[in-house]
Amino acid sequence: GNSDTGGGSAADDGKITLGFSQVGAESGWRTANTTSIKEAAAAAGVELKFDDAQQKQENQIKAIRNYIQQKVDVIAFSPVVESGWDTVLKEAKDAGIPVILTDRSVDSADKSLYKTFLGSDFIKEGRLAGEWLVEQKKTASGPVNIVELQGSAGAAPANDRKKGFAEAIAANPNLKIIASQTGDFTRAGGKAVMEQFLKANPKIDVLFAHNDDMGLGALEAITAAGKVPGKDITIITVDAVKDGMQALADGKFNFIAECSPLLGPQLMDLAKKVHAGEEVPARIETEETTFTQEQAKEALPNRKY
Amino acid sequence: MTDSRPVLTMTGISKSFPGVRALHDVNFRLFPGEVHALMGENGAGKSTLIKVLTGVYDTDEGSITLDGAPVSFSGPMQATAAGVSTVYQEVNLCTNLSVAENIFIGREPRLLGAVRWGEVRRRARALLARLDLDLDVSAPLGSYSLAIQQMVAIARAIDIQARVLILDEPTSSLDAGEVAQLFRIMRQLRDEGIAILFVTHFLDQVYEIADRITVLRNGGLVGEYPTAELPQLGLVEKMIGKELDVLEGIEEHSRRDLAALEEGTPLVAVSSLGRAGAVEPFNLTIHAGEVVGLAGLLGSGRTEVARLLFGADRADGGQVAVDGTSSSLRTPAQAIDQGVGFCSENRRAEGIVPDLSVRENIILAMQAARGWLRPIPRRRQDELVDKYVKALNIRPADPEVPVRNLSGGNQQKVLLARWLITEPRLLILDEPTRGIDIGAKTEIQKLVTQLSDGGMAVLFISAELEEVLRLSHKVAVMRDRQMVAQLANDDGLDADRIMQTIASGSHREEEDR
Amino acid sequence: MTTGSLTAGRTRLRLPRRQIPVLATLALLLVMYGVGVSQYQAFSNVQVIFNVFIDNGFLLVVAVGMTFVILTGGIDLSVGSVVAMTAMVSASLLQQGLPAALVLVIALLIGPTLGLLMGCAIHFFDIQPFIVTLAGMFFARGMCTFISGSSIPITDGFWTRMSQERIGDPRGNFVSISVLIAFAVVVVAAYTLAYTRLGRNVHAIGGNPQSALLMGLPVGRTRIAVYTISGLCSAIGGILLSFYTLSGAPLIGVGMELDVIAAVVIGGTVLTGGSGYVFGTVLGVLVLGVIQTLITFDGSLNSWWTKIVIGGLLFAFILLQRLIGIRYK
Amino acid sequence: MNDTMGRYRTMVGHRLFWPAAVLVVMLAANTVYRPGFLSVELKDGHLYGTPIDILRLSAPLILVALGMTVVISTGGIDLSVGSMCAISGAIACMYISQQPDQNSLPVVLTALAMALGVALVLGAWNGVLVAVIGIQPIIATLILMVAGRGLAQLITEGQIITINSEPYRAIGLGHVLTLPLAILIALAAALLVGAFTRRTALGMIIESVGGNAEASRLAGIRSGRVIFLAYVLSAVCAAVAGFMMTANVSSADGNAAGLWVELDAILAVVIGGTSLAGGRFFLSGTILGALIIQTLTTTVYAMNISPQTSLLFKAVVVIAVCLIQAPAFRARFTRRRSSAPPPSTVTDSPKEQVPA
Ligand SMILES: Nc1ncnc2c1ncn2[C@@H]1O[C@H](COP(=O)(O)OP(=O)(O)OP(=O)(O)O)[C@@H](O)[C@H]1O
Ligand SMILES: Nc1ncnc2c1ncn2[C@@H]1O[C@H](COP(=O)(O)OP(=O)(O)OP(=O)(O)O)[C@@H](O)[C@H]1O
Ligand SMILES: [Mg+2]
Ligand SMILES: [Mg+2]
Repeated sequence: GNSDTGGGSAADDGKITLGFSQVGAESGWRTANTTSIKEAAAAAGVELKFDDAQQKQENQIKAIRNYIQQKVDVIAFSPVVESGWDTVLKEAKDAGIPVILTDRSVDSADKSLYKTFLGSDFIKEGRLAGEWLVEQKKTASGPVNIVELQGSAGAAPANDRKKGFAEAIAANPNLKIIASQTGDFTRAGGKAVMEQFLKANPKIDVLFAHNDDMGLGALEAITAAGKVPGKDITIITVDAVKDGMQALADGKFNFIAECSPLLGPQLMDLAKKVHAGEEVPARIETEETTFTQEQAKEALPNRKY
Repeated sequence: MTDSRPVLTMTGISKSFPGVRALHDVNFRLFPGEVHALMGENGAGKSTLIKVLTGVYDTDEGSITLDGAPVSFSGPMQATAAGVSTVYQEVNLCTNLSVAENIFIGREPRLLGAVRWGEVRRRARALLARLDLDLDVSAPLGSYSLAIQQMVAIARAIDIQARVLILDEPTSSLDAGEVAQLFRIMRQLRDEGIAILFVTHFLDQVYEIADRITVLRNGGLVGEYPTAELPQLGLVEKMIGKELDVLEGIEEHSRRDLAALEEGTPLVAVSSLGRAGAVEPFNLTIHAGEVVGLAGLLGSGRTEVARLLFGADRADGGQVAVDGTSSSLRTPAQAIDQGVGFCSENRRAEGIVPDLSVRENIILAMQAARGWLRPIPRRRQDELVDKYVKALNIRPADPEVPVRNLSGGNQQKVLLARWLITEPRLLILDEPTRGIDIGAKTEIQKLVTQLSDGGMAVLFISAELEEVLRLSHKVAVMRDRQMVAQLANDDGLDADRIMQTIASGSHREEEDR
Repeated sequence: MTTGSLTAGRTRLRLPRRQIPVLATLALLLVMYGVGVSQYQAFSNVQVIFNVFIDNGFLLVVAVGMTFVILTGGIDLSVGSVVAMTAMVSASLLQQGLPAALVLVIALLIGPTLGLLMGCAIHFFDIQPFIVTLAGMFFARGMCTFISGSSIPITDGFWTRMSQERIGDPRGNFVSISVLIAFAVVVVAAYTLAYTRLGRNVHAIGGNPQSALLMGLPVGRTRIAVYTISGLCSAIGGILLSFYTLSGAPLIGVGMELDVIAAVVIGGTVLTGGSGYVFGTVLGVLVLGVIQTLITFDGSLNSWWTKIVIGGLLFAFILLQRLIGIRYK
Repeated sequence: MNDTMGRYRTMVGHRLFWPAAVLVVMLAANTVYRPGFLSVELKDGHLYGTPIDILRLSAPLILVALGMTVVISTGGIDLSVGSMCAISGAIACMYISQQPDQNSLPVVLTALAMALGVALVLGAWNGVLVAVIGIQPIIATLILMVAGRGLAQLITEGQIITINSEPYRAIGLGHVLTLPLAILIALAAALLVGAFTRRTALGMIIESVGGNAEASRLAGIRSGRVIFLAYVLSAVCAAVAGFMMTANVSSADGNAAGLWVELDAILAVVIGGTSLAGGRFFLSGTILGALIIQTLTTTVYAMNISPQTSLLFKAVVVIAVCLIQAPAFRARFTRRRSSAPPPSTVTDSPKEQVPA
C-alpha cells in the first residue's frame, strides 16, 4: 500500500483522485470494463482508487463512505442495484465530492445527488434485439416460437432486456415467447436450461439470450440435440464479447446487440470535467451498435475484448 | 413406614424398544420416608423404569400415580415441577457450565428476572459443603473428575424441594468416604419424609441403607421385599434367577510371592513421570503378570496417573521404559503399539462411540492398531465379538445394535471387551467394575486374575478397596495427586492400613474420613 | 482463590482460559486497526470507526441473533434471506401507501414467525437445523423475487429520516440511528444470555442437549425460542438494512449468512455450541468490517486480489487468534 | 400375508426408502406434466433424453457430495469445494488454452495432473488448518472459499477461458458405451470411495472419529490423519467435479464455476441421511440426495416455472423432502392412522435423543 493517499493532498499536485467502486468480477464483460477503466486512468494521469464490491450493495456503500473519508476528488461507481443510494450520496454531496454513475443507473428522485450517468441503456438493447427479429420475421406466416434465457433473477440488465425485447416484439402478434427461464448469465446455466427447452418444445424458432455466455452455452445444447444453430434456430444475444462475436462470425449466432464495457476513456474525461466544475449532460449513453453476421466478420479482427 | 399411602405407584408398566422389551408389566410402589432399592442385573430395566417414570420415555402401557392422582409427565421438567427429582445414571450435567450453575440452572434465584450470580455461588458453596466438598464453584464442571461431577449431580438433586428423590447408581464412582457422606444425607432426607428410589450394584450399600427392595429381571418384576426379610444370597438369586454358585467369591489368590514376580526386567518402569497441576512425578514398576492396584480417595489423581502412563495426557517430564528400553508413550497410539491398553472410567465421554455398533466398538482399538488398510476379516470379527459377548454376558447379545442402546453396565462390558481382544501386555483398568452387576463383576475379577496368570500386567483402579486388595499383588497409594506409598499385598495389608497410609499426613479437612 | 491445596492447582488456569479468546481477538483487532492507521493517513479519522459501525449495524444485529442459535449448537442459514425479505416487504408495503408504523409492525413479525416455524420443525420433527433453515433460506429468498423482480425504492418520510439522521459531535463525526439500535440489541442480548434463564438454558443446551433435557430444562421451548430470536434479529436487521439503503432489493444480502456465521465464530463462539459471548460477536463483526475498510483504503487491489487478500487477512487473524492460546473447547 | 407385510416394513424402514420415494414422485410429476419426460432414445450411438441429462448434470454434484460426506462424517464441513471446482477447472483450461495443440491427449493429461496437484495441495492446506492447527472447520474452509475464488479468477484473469479440446470436452460430454462419460466417472468415484471406506476399515474409523473424537483417540486412532485425509479427498473430488463443469461448456469461468455447489452438496449429504454432527455416513444416500437436487433443478426448467417463483418452488420441495424424511414427522401420521403402530417405525427415535 501507498501511505500518501487521501488527505486532500490530491489537488495539490494537480492530479485527480478518482474513487471507483466496481460491482464485481462476475463476467468477462465486467472484467473488460474494469480493465478499460484502469487503463484509461493510467493514460489520463488520474489516480484511481479501485474497489470490488463483490456484487454486494453494502460493500459499495462502504466503499463510497471510505472514499469520502479519504477525500477523493471524484467518486464513480456502477451500482449493483438501482435503489438505496440516497443516504450515502447525500453524504458525498455534503462533503463536496461529485459523483458519476457508470453502466447502471440509480432511481433517486433527487437528481442533484450525482452529476451524470454514463452507460448503456439495457432496455434499448433488448429493444434493438427485438426490432431486428420483428424485421426478420416480417414475412413469417405462422407463429414464431421464441425461447428466452434470462439473466439472474432480479438483476437490472435481465429485467430491462426482457422488458425491451417484449416491447419490441409486441409489434408482431406472431412472435410468441413460449418459454422463459433464467440461466444466471452463465454458460452452464444457459446450456442446462436450453437442453430442457429443446426437449419440452419440439419447435423452437428463435432463442433470445440476455448475454453471449448463455447463448454460447445454449449453442452446445442445440448442437447436441442435432439441430443447427443459426439455421434451425435463430439466435439473438446481447453484449458482443469476443467469443460471442466469433460465434456470430461463424454463423452460429444471428444477431448481437452490443453492450460495450469500454467506458474508461469517457469516464476519465467526465471525471476531469466535473472536477473542474464544468457542466456535463445528465445522461451520456455509451456508443453502441448492433452486429449481424457480416458485420461481425468485419469487426472481429480489431475488437479489443 | 408402609402404613402410610404410597406417594408413587407404577402399575403394569411396559416399554419396548425396537427389538427389545425393556419392561414388561412392572409394578412399583414408593412410600414416603423410605429408601427403596431397585435391583437387577445390567439391562434388567432399572434405568428404563426411571426414565419412564420421569417422562423421558413414553410408556407403551401402564399407569403412574403420584399422591394417588394419575400423572403422565412429558419430561423431566414436568417431573421436577411435580416434586420428583432425579439423578440419572451417567452424569447428566453440562460440563461447559460452572459448577454452581449446574446445581441451580432452571431454578436460579432471581431478582426481577435477572439471575443473582453471587447468590447462586454462595448457595452452591453451602450445598457442596453439606456433601463435604470444597470446590471452586465458578470453574467449569468439566475441569473436575467424574466422581466430583457425580457429587455435583447429587447436590443438584437434593437441593430441589422434592417429595421423591431418584438416584440411579449414584455411588458407582464414589469412594467409601463420599458414599458415607451421601448416605448421611439420604437418611436425613428420609427422616424428613422424602421417598428415595435408589439403584446400585453394591449389595452392602443396599443392606446399609435400603428399607425395601424391588427386584427386576429381564424387564419383568420379580418382587418387592422388605430388606430385613431378604438375605443377601436370596437377593442375588432373585436378581440372576438361578441358584448361586458363580458367586463363590474369588479366593484371595493374589497374595502370591511378589518377589518372584518382580524378578527380571520390569515390563514397564516409570521414573519421575509427572504433569504440573495433575500429578507429582512418581516412580512405578510393573512386571509381567503383576496386578498393581491404585488406591486413593476421590480426586487423588489415580485417573491422572493412568492417563499419563497411556499417553492420553502429555507428561512434563520423566521416562517410561518398556522391557528395559526407554520408550516414548506420548500418544495413545504409541502406547497401544507398545502393548498398553487403557479402559477409561468415563465411558460416555471417553469410551463408547455411541453410533457405532457393539461389534465395531469392540474391535475399534484392535483395528486402530492394525491400521485401516488391514481390516479385520469379518469372520474373525464375529468370532472375537461373539466370544466376549458370551464371556461378559453382554445383553442384548446382538452385536449389530448401536452401543448407545445398551444399558450402562453393558456398555462398560463392551469397553472391557475392546481392550481384552487387543491382548495388551499392560492393561490399565480405571474403574472397570463401575456400574456392573454382581455377577459380571465377579466375572471380571476372575478375568483379571486369569489374565495376570497368563502373564498380562494390570494396573487396576477402583473405588472399592476390597476389590483392589483382592486382586492386586501390589498397591500404590495416592494422596493429593502424589504417589505416597507402594505396599506389597502380603498378609499384613488390609483396607485399614491403606486408609491409614492415605490419612497420615493428609490435610486437616480429610481427617474425619 | 483461598481454598485448600486441593483446589489450588485446579483453578490455576481458569480465569485466563475463559477470557483469553475474547481478549486475543480484541488485541488483534487493535493491531489491525493500528496497521491501517500507520498505512493510510485518513484511516485515523474517528469517522472511519463510526463508518464501520454504520456500515455493519445490520450485520451486527443479525450476528447477535445467530450467536443465540450457534450457542445452542444449531445454525441458521436463513438470516440473509430473511433480512432481504423484511426489507422487500417493508418497501413494497410502503410503496402501497401503508403507514410506516403498521409496516414496521408487520415487517418485525414476519421474521420471528418464520423463525418460530423453523424452530418447531427442528424440535418437533427432529430435522437437522441446517436443512430446515436452508429450506427457510430458499423460501425467504423466493418470497423476495416473488414480491418483486427488481428493487423497490422507499420514499417514506419516517424511513428517510431514520436513514439520514446524523447523530454526531460538533466536529462533524456522526453515527446513524441504526447504530444506536444495533447497540441496544447487543446490550439486550448480552444481558439475556448472561442474566436470564433463557440465556442460561441456551448455554446448557449447547453444552449437552440430552443432559439439559434430563436436568429438566425446557429444551424444546428454548430451541424454538432461539430460532425465533434469530428471526427477530434478522427482521430488525432487515429494517436497519432498509434504513441503510432506503430500498428493498430481491438479491440483497445473498451470502450474508456466511459473513454472519464467520463473524460469530471469529468472535470465539464454538460452532458446536455451549461457549461464546455476544461481545465476541461484536468483535467478529468489527474484524470483518475493518478488513473491508483496509481493502477499500488500499484501493489498488484487483477484483480477484481483493478476495485473496480478504482470505489471507482472515487466515492471518484466525491463525494468530489460535496461536495466542485459544483452545476452543 | 404376514411375510409380505414384513417385507413391506423392512422396505419402508430402510434408510433410502423415503429419499427414493421423493425422487420417484418428482419424476412421476414431471412425466404427468410432460409425458415424454422419461423417454430416452438412441441418437448417434448416444443415449439422449432428460433422465440422461439429469444423471450427467448431477455427476459433478455427486462427486463433490461424496467428498463432503466423508468430511461431514468426521464432524467437519468443507465450504471450499466450490472454489476448488473453479480453481481446478481454471488451471486445466488455462493450461490447455495455451498449448498449440489443444486436442492432444498428453496436453490434456498434463493439465489434469497439474490441476489435481494443486487440488491436493489446497486440500492438504484445509486438512492442516483443521487437523493440525485445530481451527473450526467452517472457518478454516471459509478462508479458501473466499480466497479460492479469487485464485481462480487470478488464473483466468477474470476472463472466461474458452478451449477447443476434444479430449477435455469428453470429460463432460463424451460417451462410453452409449452412456455419458461423466456419469461413469461419478460412478467410478463412488465405487472407489465406497471401496476405500467400506472394504477397508477406513469407513469405520472415520465414523468413529466423527462419533466421538476423544474416545477414538484413546482407542489408538490417529484422528488427525483421518481428518486430514478427508479434506484431501474432498478437494480431489471437487477438482474432478471442476473438470466436468468446465468440460461441459468447454470453458472455465472462475466466477461461476461451482458457485453454491457447497450448499447443494451439504444438502445432498443431509438428505442422504448423514448427520451434520458427524458419525455414520451413507454414500448411497448422498448419491440419491444429489439426484434429487438435480432433478429438482431440471424440473424447474422442464416445467418452465418462472424464475420469480422457482425459489419458492424449491423451498416447498425441500421442506416436503425433509418432512417426509423425518421419522418423527411420519410417526405423527402413522400413530394417527393405526392404533397399534409397528414399533420399528414409531419408537425409532426415543425422545431422549436430541440432535446436536
Ligand atoms: N434407547 C434405547 N434403545 C434401545 N434399547 C434400549 C434403550 N435404552 C435401553 N435399552 C435396552 O433396554 C434394556 C434395559 O436397559 P436399562 O438401561 O433400563 O438397564 P439397567 O437395568 O439400568 O442396567 P444397568 O445396570 O446396566 O444400568 C437393555 O436391554 C437396553 O439395551
Ligand atoms: N476434592 C476435589 N476438589 C476439587 N477438584 C477435585 C477434587 N477431586 C478431584 N478433583 C478434580 O479431579 C481431578 C483429579 O482426579 P482424578 O480423576 O485423577 O482422580 P481419581 O483419583 O481418579 O479420582 P476419581 O475417583 O474422581 O476418578 C483433578 O484434576 C481435579 O480437577
Ligand atoms: Mg441403568
Ligand atoms: Mg478416577
